Amino acid sequence: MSLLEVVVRSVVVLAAFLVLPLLVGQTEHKVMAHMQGRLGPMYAGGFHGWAQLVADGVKFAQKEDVTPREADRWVFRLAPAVSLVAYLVALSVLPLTSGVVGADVGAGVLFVLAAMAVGILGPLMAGWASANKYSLLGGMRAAAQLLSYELPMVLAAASVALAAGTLSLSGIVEQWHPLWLVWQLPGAVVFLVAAVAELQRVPFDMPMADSEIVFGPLTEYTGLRFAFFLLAEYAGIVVMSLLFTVLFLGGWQGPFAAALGWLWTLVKASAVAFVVIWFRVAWPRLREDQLQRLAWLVLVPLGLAQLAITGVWVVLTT
Amino acid sequence: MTTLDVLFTAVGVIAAASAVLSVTTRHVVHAALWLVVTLGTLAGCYLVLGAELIALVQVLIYVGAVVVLVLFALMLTRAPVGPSAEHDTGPVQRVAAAVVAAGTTALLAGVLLAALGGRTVQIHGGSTTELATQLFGRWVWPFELLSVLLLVSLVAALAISRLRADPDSEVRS
Amino acid sequence: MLSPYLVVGGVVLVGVLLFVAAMGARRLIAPSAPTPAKESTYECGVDPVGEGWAQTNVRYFLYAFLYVIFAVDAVYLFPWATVIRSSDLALASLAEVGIFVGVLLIGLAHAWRHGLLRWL
Amino acid sequence: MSDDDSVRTRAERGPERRGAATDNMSDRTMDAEQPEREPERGERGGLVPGIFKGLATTARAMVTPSHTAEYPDVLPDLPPRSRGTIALLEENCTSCMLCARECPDWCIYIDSHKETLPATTEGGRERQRNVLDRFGIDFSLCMYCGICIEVCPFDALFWSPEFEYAETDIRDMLHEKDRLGEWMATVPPPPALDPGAADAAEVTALSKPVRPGRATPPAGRP
Repeated sequence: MSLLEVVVRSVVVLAAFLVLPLLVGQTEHKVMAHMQGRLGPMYAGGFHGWAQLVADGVKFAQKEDVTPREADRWVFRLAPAVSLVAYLVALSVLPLTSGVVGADVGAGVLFVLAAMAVGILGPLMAGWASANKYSLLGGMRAAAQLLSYELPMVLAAASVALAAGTLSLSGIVEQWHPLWLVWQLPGAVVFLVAAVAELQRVPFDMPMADSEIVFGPLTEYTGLRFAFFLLAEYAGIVVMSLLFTVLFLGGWQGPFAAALGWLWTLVKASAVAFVVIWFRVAWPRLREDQLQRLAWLVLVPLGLAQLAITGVWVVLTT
Repeated sequence: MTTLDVLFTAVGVIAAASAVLSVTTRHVVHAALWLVVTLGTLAGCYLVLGAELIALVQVLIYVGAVVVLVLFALMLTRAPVGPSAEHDTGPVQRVAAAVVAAGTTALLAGVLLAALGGRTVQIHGGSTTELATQLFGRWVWPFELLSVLLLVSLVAALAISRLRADPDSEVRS
Repeated sequence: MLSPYLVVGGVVLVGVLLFVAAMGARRLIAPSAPTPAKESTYECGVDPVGEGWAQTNVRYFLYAFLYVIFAVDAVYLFPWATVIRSSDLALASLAEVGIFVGVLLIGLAHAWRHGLLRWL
Repeated sequence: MSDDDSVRTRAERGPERRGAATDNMSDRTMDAEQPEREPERGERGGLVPGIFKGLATTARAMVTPSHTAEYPDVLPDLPPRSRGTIALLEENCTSCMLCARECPDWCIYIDSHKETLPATTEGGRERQRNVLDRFGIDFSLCMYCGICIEVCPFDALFWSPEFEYAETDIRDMLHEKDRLGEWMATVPPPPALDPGAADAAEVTALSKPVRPGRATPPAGRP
């Protein structure tokens, strides 16, 4: 692989990373507004406020970036980058269609999970380095939640890998069969719930719970660094939606997959992202103790059961 | 020197440097964060050597879980922002640690050099499938024993945490 | 095997560059007028009390520990995926993993039975 | 007898009640021992349907057209008695200061001077009248209670539905009589009387048959 190719691929991944989260964010603006009987942004850019997030970005860049006096300056300043780069790296290995992928890593499933595991450090660093009580509490909550829900996610992903007999994301899509929608359903549910929790979105937004701990680990952040955390959150939705599509919905499989595969992936991922946004509007926040119980007493056993089903099924059918 | 050699050297130097920083820094949490860099670059070393699965597991377990555990423990037990003198070690301990570290390095280097010398070893068996075949075919007993080990540590940890939690809950109810 | 990881390295580099460039742009565009009040720790408008450290529930630590144990368990499932279809290891590996996970499930059941998954 | 009865009943119920209370308490302690179990069992019937009900409600709201009024583009259709601002009909004002005195916020400023009018008839008396020099309302203080409008005996103050007079500086919210006068144009005509309502006092007075001699007010007049 030549240096030029590496550069081109990296830049394309970066472009996708900067565009797709904005699309999700704008969709959230509009979908959430309509679900609440509002219109949402209507002015920026002219047509139904399509440029609202661009305007927000410009605004964020013009805002003063305050580092609190008590904060640990370097850790405080680097935390957004850790969150951001983790999701950027995760995005780079997700395939769009057959052969179209930033980096076709052999053990793609494990790679995405590992990249997102590193992202846990972001909120934890932010929470500690702010030297703020709300931030520390939020950081603790974030890390405990991300760890607890990482496990069901790993189990559900392992079940899919088991069903496909490969760790490569492209390989999983090629092995996918519509029947998976049925016998991987518990795993899919577990994965979706865990993914929403990993994204720290409603109903699992206790780390950010604004009515309890201001804004959790992001309390002290301002300006562009705050914007980067938000970008990471929406990039997270993109990554999770694509990953869910690839693992459970068959990625680019569908009619005219040869020509329209990329469209299928995007359509399915958009549907998943829509569902994630929908959850945010429809449901209230869970309580902190319910959160951990749900993870350990519902999702983990369900994930293990799915694993058992998959294992036995695969052994019996081969 | 091939590209791989260059990459390995670069990653190794970063790993070693961050390891040194992690033991010399006076900020407790910084030490843990430097440990993240060390473990992450170690994963890079494994990757350059062709062990993809090991590298990814290294990131997933060590960076994503073990270091987070360490950070948790630090933050729960009062980790101040800024250098902390009370966690510092005295000169005697430092010298002792340096001697032990140098001794370990010398021993390892000696053993490895004596065993392999200047020979180039062909790497094989790094692929995930081969590793899995070995693991589930040949190393079954260590694998199963590992689960028992994990169980024991889990029960032990729960027992320790219960020592604190139980009187509390009795008081409350 | 390594060439996709070159792209991953490139992506990391590009991400870092994005962050550095954005921070550079911020330095040029954004105002900077620090005042002592602005730089003080935010505590809902009240003067900060004590230092920036709060007593947190030790349970958080417990969950982290549980995760470490189970993550070690879960990573073995991934290599399993690559051999479960091989003719000579299918049944054997199923049994092995079954025992492996079963032993750890005892741990989870133990934690649950002693009420350690409750939030106090 | 009845008193006795009730006392006995109360006495009999006493231990029962106490028993009930202890039951409650033991329930509560059980709850404390297993805090999550009780509510969860109650939820189990409604949890899953509740989850989907939330989704259905939001989905229905999404496909229902919203009622948002896009204000700067589409002006709102305000009801006739909207309290937008207070308009002044300068000709009616006699500078009697009633409004300024009744204002709870003391936000009305009135300056006036007396002017002598020459007698209109030969040998007549000269008359004096008040000339309004300044009439200002500070809308940064005004709380839109409408007391000034109520107390004005000469119908010089009116509610206007006009509301677009925001300023970027709070000191610019003090509006003088020329601005208050401009708003008179936006005051809607008084609403029509309800069908079957009594006629206005003026109309009643005019429609009375003209009687020769001294007019005495009727006894039962309201």
